[in-house]
Amino acid sequence: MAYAASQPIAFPHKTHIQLGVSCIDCHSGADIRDAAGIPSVKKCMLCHDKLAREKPEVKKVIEYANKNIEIPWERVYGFSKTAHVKFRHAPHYRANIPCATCHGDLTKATVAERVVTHNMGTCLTCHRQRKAPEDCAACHY
Amino acid sequence: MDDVRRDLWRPLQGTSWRYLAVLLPLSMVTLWGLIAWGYQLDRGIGVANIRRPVFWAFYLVDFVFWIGISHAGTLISAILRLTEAEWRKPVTRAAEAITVFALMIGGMFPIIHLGRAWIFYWLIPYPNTRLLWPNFRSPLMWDLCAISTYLIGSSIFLFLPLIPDVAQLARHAKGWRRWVYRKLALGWTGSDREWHALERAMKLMAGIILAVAVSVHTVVAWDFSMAIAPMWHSTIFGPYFVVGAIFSGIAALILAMAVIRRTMHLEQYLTPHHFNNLAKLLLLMSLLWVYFTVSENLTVWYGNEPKEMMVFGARTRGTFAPYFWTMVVCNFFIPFVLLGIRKLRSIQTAIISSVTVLIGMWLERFIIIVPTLSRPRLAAAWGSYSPSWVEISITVATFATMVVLYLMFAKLFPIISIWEFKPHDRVPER
Amino acid sequence: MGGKVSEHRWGMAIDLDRCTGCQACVAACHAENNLPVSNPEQAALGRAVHWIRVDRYYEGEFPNIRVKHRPVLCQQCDEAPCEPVCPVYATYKNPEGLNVQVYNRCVGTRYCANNCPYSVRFFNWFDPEWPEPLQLQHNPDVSIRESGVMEKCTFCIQRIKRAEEEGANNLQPACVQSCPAEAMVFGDLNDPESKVSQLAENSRATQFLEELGTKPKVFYLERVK
Amino acid sequence: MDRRNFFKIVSTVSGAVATNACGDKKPLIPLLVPENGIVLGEEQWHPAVCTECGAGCSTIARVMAGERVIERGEEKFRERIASIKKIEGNPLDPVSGGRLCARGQAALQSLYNPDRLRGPMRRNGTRGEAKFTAVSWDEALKSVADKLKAYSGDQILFLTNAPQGTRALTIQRFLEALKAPPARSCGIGDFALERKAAETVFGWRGVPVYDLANAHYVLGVGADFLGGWLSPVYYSRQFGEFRQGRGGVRGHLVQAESRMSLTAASADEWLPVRPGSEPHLIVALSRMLLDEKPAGQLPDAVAQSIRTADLAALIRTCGIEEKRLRGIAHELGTSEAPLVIAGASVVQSNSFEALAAAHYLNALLGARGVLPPQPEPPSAPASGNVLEAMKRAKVLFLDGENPAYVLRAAQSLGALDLIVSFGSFLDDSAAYADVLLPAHHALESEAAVVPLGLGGVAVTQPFVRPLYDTRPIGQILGQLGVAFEAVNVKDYVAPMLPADQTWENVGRQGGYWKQNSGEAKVTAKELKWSEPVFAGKPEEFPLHFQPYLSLQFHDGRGANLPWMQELPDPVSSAMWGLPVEIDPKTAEKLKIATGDWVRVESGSGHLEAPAYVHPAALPGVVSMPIGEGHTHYGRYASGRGANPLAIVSPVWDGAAGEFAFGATRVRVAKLERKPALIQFSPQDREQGPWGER
Repeated sequence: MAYAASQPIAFPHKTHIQLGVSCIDCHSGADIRDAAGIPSVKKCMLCHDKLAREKPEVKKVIEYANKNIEIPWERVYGFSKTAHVKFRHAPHYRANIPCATCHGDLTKATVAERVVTHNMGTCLTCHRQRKAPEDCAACHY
Repeated sequence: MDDVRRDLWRPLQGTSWRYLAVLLPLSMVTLWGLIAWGYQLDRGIGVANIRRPVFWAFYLVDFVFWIGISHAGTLISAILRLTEAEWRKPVTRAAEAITVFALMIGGMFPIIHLGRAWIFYWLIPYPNTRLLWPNFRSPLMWDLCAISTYLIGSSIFLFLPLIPDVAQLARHAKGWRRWVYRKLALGWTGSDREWHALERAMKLMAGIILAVAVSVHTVVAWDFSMAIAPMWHSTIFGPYFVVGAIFSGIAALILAMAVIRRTMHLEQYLTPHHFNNLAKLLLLMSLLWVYFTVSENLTVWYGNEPKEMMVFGARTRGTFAPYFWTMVVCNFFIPFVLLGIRKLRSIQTAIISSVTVLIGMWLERFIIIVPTLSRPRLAAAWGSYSPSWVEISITVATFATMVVLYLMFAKLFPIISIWEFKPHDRVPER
Repeated sequence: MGGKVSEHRWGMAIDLDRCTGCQACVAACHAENNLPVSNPEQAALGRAVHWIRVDRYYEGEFPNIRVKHRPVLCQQCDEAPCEPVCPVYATYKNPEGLNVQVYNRCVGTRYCANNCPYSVRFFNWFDPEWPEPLQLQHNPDVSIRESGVMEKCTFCIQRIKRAEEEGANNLQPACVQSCPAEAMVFGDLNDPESKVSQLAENSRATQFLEELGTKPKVFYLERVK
Repeated sequence: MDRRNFFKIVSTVSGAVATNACGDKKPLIPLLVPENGIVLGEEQWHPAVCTECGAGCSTIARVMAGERVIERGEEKFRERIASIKKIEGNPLDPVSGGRLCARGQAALQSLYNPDRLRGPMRRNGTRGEAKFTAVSWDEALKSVADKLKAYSGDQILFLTNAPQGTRALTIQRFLEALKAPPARSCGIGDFALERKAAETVFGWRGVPVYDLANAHYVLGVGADFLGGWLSPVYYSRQFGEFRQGRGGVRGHLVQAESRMSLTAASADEWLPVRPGSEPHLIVALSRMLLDEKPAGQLPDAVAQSIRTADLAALIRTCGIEEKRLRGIAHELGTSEAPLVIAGASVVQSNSFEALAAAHYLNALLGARGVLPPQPEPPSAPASGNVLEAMKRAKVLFLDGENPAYVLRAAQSLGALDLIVSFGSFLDDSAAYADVLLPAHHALESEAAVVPLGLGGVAVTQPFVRPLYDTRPIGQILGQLGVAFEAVNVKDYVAPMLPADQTWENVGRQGGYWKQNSGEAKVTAKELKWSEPVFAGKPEEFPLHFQPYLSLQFHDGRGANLPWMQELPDPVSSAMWGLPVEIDPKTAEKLKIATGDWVRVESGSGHLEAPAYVHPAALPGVVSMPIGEGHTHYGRYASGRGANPLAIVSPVWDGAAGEFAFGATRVRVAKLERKPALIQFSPQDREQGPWGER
């Protein structure tokens, strides 16, 4: 069973994607920056200020927004500090790696689960296949 | 049961209060060392007083020292075996046991000294899932290979001649000991074929272990001489370290024998004759050692290369001079006088010389490692060093550990090879 | 990306005739690279960390006395003595000629530091401490190194990486960027037109401890006497 | 396996009680919604102004997201805020040219210093005990306003180190409304003498600008322009050009100074002149030149007094061989572009005369490299005898200045009726304050600063939120019950701008700058020089004592920056404490080695510090960098080292009335105590002594 974070809000990626929201609409750094970014509750409220306010999970979002506190999302993916990985989203986006390669097919996911294992083996395998740099300092610095 | 066997088995039976009086305090010291190490792991290697530029100090000194001690055994016993020196017989097991334990202790230091000891296994040469190997160009890798080979080899070398003895013991022992001895005896029956095989194996192992032992200490020496640091980058280090190792090994052996002789009342078996022979060997090694020491230092002094002279100066007349000259006195003058003059040579003087040689050889490793590191090429980076309580604790604890392990071994197995000393009754070939 | 990066061979030239020894480079390095700050006790032991330092030596006796300043940082040697001795490949030469230190791979044997003739390698004896809110100044592009690993000048590899995204027009390590006397120049030694390549050919150009054959990529332009 | 697991295994094996320090799991603290415009991983650069010294360098600050923990009531929150990651020079600013000195870069650590004052406080204990309780702004302001009503005129003293600009003008207006005398500075590192000399000789208001980059042969006298004099970043850049920036011409620098400063260390030749003999050196050189060439633009009266000078006596005073001086005079006289740069890095009783004499020497040489400054408004800081002023005063306002440290004024502070401090830190002087009203940090404020002498203005607008409950200085002053109008940056800058500059543009680029140009015309007609005056009899106090502005700490205000504490001192390589610099001969006589503790005693007091045997120190001259020895200044500076200014006797410059902090005599004795100098590089010779430490 893949690791599934216990999130404060049962956020359904699937629903949002079906409604036509694209990944970088919310994770707005993914194409241009190192960090993809977890959107602020302010971004949630851009839509949910008007839409679907009556749904129980959305109510929780509104509650957080009213308290001016970020939703304490739990990270699903990430590297341990001691791994010293500087993962940069932008070059991967430029290389046309689909988000799903590393994050799984979220059109089917209701909650974010760690579908793909992220370790140096998975990184390296892909880097080798695509002739991307294998230099340690490409990621570790 | 004959007298010899009874005498040699006596230590294995019963535990005297004197034995415990020695064992228990030393175990506490060992425990204290482990606590110190735990503290170091918890807080960071910084609790040791190593610093820039002296990145290696006590732990590496201890490492080289114990690996040196380990040459007591195997090498001496192997040489004596190959040269068929008959007087060796009561000495070999005591020597071989030293080797194994000293190696176990010495082998711990490269781990203790790591900044991140919990990932020491990254040094072990096996390919991980990414097919990343360790770096075989690094002398530390050679070290790892050499020391593990040596540990395995010397364990076998200790174990093989133990088999007939434990088989004997298995017949007489009771309880858990019996079970242990029986397992270790590997079904030894004492047939001629087995004896023959054992003797051939010992000859073979003696040859192999000799080569391994020489190479191990050479490789340890290369940890230093492969580096371009002043006074490390020297071709003499390989043989110099081997000689030093045998030197300190003999000293350790003499001490161990003296202790065993006294505590286990084996005066009959470890006679002044044995001590006399070992003392002569110690004297020979002392002369060899001083020859190498003079060669090392004379060439540097004559060459007068500034960067090397800074280290040479620090050693011989600077900060480290007291240690340097103590080393020379301990390793040369004392053994030379006490053992070189025939009238003075006795068990007592052999013991005294052995103690000074052990101190001197520990200092020798300190003198090789620390002055060089504290005088790097660029004067702006010069520094100094003094140990912390953690380093001292761990160092002291290893000496205690050595004695503890040794005493425990002597409690479990005859410290003198019974069958070699008094051949077993051979079971006639059927 | 893979092929493109190895076109570069980063190098530096330091004009000692310009250098005033003001240590702006030292402070810049601290700010850029999250260098740990020690305390008096640790500093007294010799555990202060300065990836770049200004060596100062007095020459002669008063009144005919001179001071020599030389900023010393990792020389990014082509034949780096630190590299072969590392048992776990935590330090090695990358395709751009940088002598890289991989923190996560380092087990802390400190052999590399012993074998560095320039004494530019530093060790993390403990985890660094940053009393709140000093952590706000941390450069998010650079790792915070933990206890037990070696560290040293990286030629500001994070800036080199950023330049991959943003263009290398203004690519300078922090020390070079800060130098008030403009004594330091950074650039691509593979580009014969680059300023650093030209300075490396200057008649005053030397390499530090050249005789050891380490082939440094830092060139010093000696002070005119 | 990580360290924790490994440790567990080990402790099980050893049976030891685990000192479980690493078992704490980070508590989950809620994250507050960040302000707008903070994007993880995105960087922004904003113009700022450096206020670590008076030079007025424009800088740029790299702003990215950072996280801090704050408490609201009982609850803790994490807060993602825009935080400054790094400060660099503003590449558009010709002063810094995108470069910045060590201290300027470390200004960041004053902003994020863990010891900053969190909000207004009121004294809660005796004076100097440094016990304070937090109060509300209203309460604090009211208490000051109520008391202030009873005082006026001379009874009010305002000490500030604000450089020329909005802050200084705001303070000026406040004081005018209060009918109090203009603000003053403490007199160290404020270049009042340089201003006075330029005004006297040329009629200029402000410090002259030297065109070092275009000079061929430069004689520096007492001006450590690469270390801490005027604008070190500007002159370091110029120095680079001077040395290697012009094809074919390499500038030659001769530096005359009574200690080996950073400038002397970089010079081609160093003239170790005796303390206080700078005027004599300049007059002697002028005399030698006058023998060779016409007087040029030199006023006749001045030429006459030089011609009648006793050359032999002058040469004897400065302690340099005549042959050497003649050589330098000749080279100066024949150089295509000679320049004399004189300053008072260490102020002596006759420093003003040296500065004036240097201006005349430039006139004699026809040097073109002395440029008129951008005229300063008449509010330029006066320092003078601040101790005297403090005796008259009843109310003291402190804005960045630290008289208890610089002037040993703790006693006078104790006698005042009311002390109010606007600084961000509880320093030696603020410890005596009755009310602490912390203003925003410079990096959180808007400001316009006029660079020292150079044309233009550097501008900054707030780009990070104030970290704590602080207020802008203008607002605080405005709430003290005095009606006046605080200066707004836009209003201040707009009138200064030429037609081709717009305010928006200036705000965006961090300022506007113009080249200094013009000619130096001597208007004065008089040259005097006098023998230096020293406090203390030579028999009793045989050594000269020269405190000097340190590279790391300047006048002491940098001592709370951990980076600067750990920056190796350029002279001694000392860290976390500064030594007394003693020459080898004196040290040998007193059996002092580097690291030994010494007691330095003057007629005014004594200090104890480790010694550094300085191979290039003048025999009989003991120097000590200023910076350490704070009684109160946060965790990094408090109680560390000794303050050299604490033993300086009050001697004032004869002509200008400035604090001559280099004019004290001392005696030195070795103390039997464990050596304690922390050095990064203890070795100061390339080939260390054979076998010694």
